[in-house]
Amino acid sequence: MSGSFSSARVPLGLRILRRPSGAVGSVVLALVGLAALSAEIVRPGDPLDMVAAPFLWPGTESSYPLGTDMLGRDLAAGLLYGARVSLLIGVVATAITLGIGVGAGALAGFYRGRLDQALMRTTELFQTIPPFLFALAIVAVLQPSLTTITFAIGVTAWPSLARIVRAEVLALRDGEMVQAAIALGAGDARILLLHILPNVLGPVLVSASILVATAILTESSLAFLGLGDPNVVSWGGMVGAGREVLRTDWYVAALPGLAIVAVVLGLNLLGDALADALDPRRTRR
Amino acid sequence: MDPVLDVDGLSVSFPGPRGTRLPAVEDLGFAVRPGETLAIVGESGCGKSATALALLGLLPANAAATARRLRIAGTELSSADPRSSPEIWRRQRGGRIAMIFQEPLTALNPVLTIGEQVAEAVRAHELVSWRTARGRALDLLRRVRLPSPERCLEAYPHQLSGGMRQRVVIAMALACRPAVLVADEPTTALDVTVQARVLDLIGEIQRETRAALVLITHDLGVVADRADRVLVMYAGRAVETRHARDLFAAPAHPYTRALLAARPRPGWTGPRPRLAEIPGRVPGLAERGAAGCRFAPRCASVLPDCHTLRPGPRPVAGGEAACHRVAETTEPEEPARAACA
Amino acid sequence: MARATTGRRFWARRLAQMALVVLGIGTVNFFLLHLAPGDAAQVLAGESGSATPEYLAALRHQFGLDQPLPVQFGHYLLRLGTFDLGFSHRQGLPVAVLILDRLPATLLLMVASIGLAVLVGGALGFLAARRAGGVADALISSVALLFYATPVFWVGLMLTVVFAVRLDWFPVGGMRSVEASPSALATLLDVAHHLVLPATTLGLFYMATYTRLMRASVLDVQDRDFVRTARAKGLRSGRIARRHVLRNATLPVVTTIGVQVGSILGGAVLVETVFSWPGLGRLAFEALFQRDLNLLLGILFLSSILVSLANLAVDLAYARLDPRIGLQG
Amino acid sequence: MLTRNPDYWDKDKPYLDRIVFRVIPDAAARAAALEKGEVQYAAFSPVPLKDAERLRKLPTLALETRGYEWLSPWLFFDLNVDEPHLKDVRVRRAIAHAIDRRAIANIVWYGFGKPAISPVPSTLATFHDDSVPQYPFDVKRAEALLDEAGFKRGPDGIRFSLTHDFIPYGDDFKRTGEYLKQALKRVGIDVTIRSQDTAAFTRRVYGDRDFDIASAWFAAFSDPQVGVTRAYWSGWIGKNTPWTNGSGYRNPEIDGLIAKAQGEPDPAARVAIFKQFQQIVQRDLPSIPLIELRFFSLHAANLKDVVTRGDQIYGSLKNAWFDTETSARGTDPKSN
Repeated sequence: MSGSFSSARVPLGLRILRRPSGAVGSVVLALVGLAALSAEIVRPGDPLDMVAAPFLWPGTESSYPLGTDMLGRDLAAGLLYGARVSLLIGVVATAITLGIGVGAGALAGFYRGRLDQALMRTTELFQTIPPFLFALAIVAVLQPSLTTITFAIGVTAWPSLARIVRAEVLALRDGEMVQAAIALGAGDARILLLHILPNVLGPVLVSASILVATAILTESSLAFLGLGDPNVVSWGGMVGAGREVLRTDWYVAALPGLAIVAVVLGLNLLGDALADALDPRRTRR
Repeated sequence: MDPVLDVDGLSVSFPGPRGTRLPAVEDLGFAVRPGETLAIVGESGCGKSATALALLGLLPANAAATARRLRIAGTELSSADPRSSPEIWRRQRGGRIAMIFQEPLTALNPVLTIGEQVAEAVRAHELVSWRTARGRALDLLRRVRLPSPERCLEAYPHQLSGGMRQRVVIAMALACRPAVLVADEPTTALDVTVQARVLDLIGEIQRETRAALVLITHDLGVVADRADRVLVMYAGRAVETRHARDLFAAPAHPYTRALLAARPRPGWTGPRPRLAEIPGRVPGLAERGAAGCRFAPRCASVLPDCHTLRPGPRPVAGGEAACHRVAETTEPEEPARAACA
Repeated sequence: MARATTGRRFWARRLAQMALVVLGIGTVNFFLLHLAPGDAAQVLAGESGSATPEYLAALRHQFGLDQPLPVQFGHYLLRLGTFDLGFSHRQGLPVAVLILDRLPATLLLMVASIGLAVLVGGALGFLAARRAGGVADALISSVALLFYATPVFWVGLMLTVVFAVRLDWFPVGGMRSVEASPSALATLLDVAHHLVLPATTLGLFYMATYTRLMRASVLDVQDRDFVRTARAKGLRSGRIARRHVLRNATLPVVTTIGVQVGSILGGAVLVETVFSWPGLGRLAFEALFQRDLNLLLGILFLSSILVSLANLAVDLAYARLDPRIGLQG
Repeated sequence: MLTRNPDYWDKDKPYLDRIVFRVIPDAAARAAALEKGEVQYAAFSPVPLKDAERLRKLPTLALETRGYEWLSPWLFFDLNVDEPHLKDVRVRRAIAHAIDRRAIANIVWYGFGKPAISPVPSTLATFHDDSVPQYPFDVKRAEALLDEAGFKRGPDGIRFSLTHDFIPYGDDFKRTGEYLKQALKRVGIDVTIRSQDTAAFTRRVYGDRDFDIASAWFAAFSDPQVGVTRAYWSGWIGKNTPWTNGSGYRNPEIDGLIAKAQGEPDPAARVAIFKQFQQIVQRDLPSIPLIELRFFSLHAANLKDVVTRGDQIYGSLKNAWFDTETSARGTDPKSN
């Protein structure tokens, strides 16, 4: 019936920006990235410094537009430097997850047989332990610090990704493209890296943005339970600290809470746009 | 006996780039009497499926359908857009006019039993209990000659073969003895051996119920065997509507002639002729200018007027054809032999 | 022609699989906790003001913590086999008793929150799909996304402040109110009354997943051929939506429930903390900080069984819902 | 749940019919429960300090600070005297000068505390000696002492680095740690805060002694010998016995004084001993007293005589009673 309007392949970036969720998501993330980068310029010095009277409400004093917390620390500085830490934790933890998840998934899917069984049993094992409880245990055991938190989040979030990657690799593995490559005498590693993985990039990219979002949420939950890194300002830590004064000065916990919501929302929107843009069935102009 | 399906000026359009509308079907008119079979034939993309769906109001949401006249089984429909009077259209569907789809593998709901899906068709239009409806369903399954119908009632679609599923679809279409049957390439997805038996079944049912049958197909062999009258479509327009015998004997429109010439001759013993092709390709939805005859760019006997003046339908033996050349010559082509198997 | 019968092989495979996973859990937990400095005796001594070294040594001996690691691990695996989860020296009760005491609360919370998430989320997703592209769709999708992006504890605190304190519609925390309720029904209502806020908090977070999932699933099913066949039969739109679209759209939702049981138990720690709900999540968190090895392992052990059972239930439900899937396992 | 014992020896007491103990692990939830009247009595600073100020203003609630004198808790920093820098008393004194105790009392602890000058809290009036060496908040003096001790500021402005382990009993102590980090940063000492759970903390401070500065609070109780001397007696060092001598302070003279006080019957002589004890420990400063903690309890405005007996907050609630008349009139004259 209606012919499809297959025009030239529009670059991925443009296709994302064309979608409303992609545009909004990218703008939000760009702002957060900017905040993280400009922290030194906008608010030089240590965000943990007690620079003013405590419990200054936002907007009451010009030099501290976002007010101060219970120890007189500038919330604006906290948010800026916090952006850096939260994004750092989110991205590095996700990198770890991608490393393990894609690795395990690809190997399981490609080699099948006993290796697949072994990897899948481990995936199942990790999936039956509640991820947050597992991360909690790791951080409490290894003493909370930036590295232990990032490691804990990264190590407990990979099973679902491994399953997705395995499914994709399984599908590709028997496709003609791979058979052709084998026929040309390409070694396993070459096939895996050059042929299969690039095609798995789509779904991995989509789940990557969701993973970063989840990592940031997990970090804030750990901080809420008192397992945040005390030497570093992070949004999760600020919300955890703000909890004590929630009834009287709710802005202390609200502002970093909103920042978390913004980033996670932005990442999810970007994830949706990516999924949409990369989905072969719905290639639109 | 006046026609049970009477359509005039039927047009269907789809959204195009930057808010424009693209014509899939343009100003189509035809009528079918009870018991008669009209075959709508044309290359894929000529709008025959859109026409079929328009008759039942099953076009996708973004499609727009209009018609000067649309009378189905005695009901005069005010507009071709089902949303204008949803309840009337709903009562039509399955009740007075029913459809048989092309893809039996996906046409049935995988999680419901065959019995439920057929009985459902009965209960959609008749206030009967489930038990009665199941009884009717069993009869229908027998009617379409399904092996062991009792077990089929309880079976799920994935447990039946393609041919058996198509019979179930036919059973569902027959549920309320519709006056008009629309079959959209009912056998294309089946293998050849099953095709003939399914088409025989449809023909048998049609004779028994005196239903009018609109048979959508691109298979000229099927048309020759089964159709009383034929409507040839090209790029959304009717180019020729004739009695089947006259069409095969003396195709009036150059496109029809080209279509017939493009068929292999199984009985031919001489040197194997190179199959005749039609140069160029069917214009996409976006490339269909309003002026002139759509086939002009590919027509072997094109005239200057063909590019500018849209040819109206002109009377020809046993029907009409929309071509400027029709007025002058209707000399017959070499005699058409009986259609292939 | 009836569906494949439930093979005994299926059950054998699943039980073997569960045993293997549970054994893996035991190993991981055991060594994880032995990495941690300090042990239960240390904690007990710490909290009781002060303790002489001799008292500490006695405690350690009593807890069996002074034996070499492999021996402790051997004991542990042996007991695991006989479902004896060991003794929680901290609480002075066998672990199994402690867990069974707190299990109903957590199960109630999880069932309520998953139920809420699936029903409300599913309904909203269905609605959004039916009005795809419209205002309702945009609204529902963004609200769902908002809750998906909001920290669970934050939602909990907000709900407490607004609904428990300001509006006084719901109790602030706990599972039962102080006055002993006379009849069973009153107790039931009382617990339900306490359950509303925690279940909503946990439910809202997961509702977003089901809204998005159901919406995508309905959109996909809506374009399928058999839906068009149903319309061609002249069925009423309500019937088409229920019998044809919804039945098929729920299939992917069911599988997601299985996967999420693990993460919901994790979420329970946060919700149980904010609402002081006497469940396993909170108990696990406390056990962690009190180095109550046996108790924590018991809980993680139980959670792995819970997850495996949930996955099994999901497989069975899926087989019933979708006839194409036999029980080859 | 405790129900009234009809044949209690102290006739027609207790007045209350029933006492139900509810376990609410989360501070914010406790505050909400008190505010809604679901709970009528909670002790040992049950709600976040900031909430306490708000709750005390409510007509239905009263905040009570009496009842903890018997406990006399004080918050202090233990300095590990075996640590290379903290070995030098000048560094320890510099750190004392760098800390503003008023800021800790009023900002970090929202006024629920009083700057402390001696490990023997002022609530132990007879033994408390306010003539001990003082270390007022004086950043310049601190910097001078650090220079004198030979720890000049490096190119990045840092003299040396220390770690701080705060006692893991909640956010108040974490904030105190965060304050210490900033305070010492001003005088060029870079502090890294480490957080862990109770088991790890006690083992690290009192067992392995793998720490630089640790915070803790002890209850002095009614006599220094009960609650204070344990922090300074060398016998406990490194025995992994929690809440004892964390700093590792070894002073035979102090050990001698402690032993003497144990055998001394004459009260006046014991007071003299402990005054001398305070002079010495404040001179050597192995641990820095910060503030005398002011715990509080919250109870329904119409719940009377909660704390009456000698053992104060630990006392049984046999005297407590609900004053239904005044609460009916809503105004309660003596709510403190």
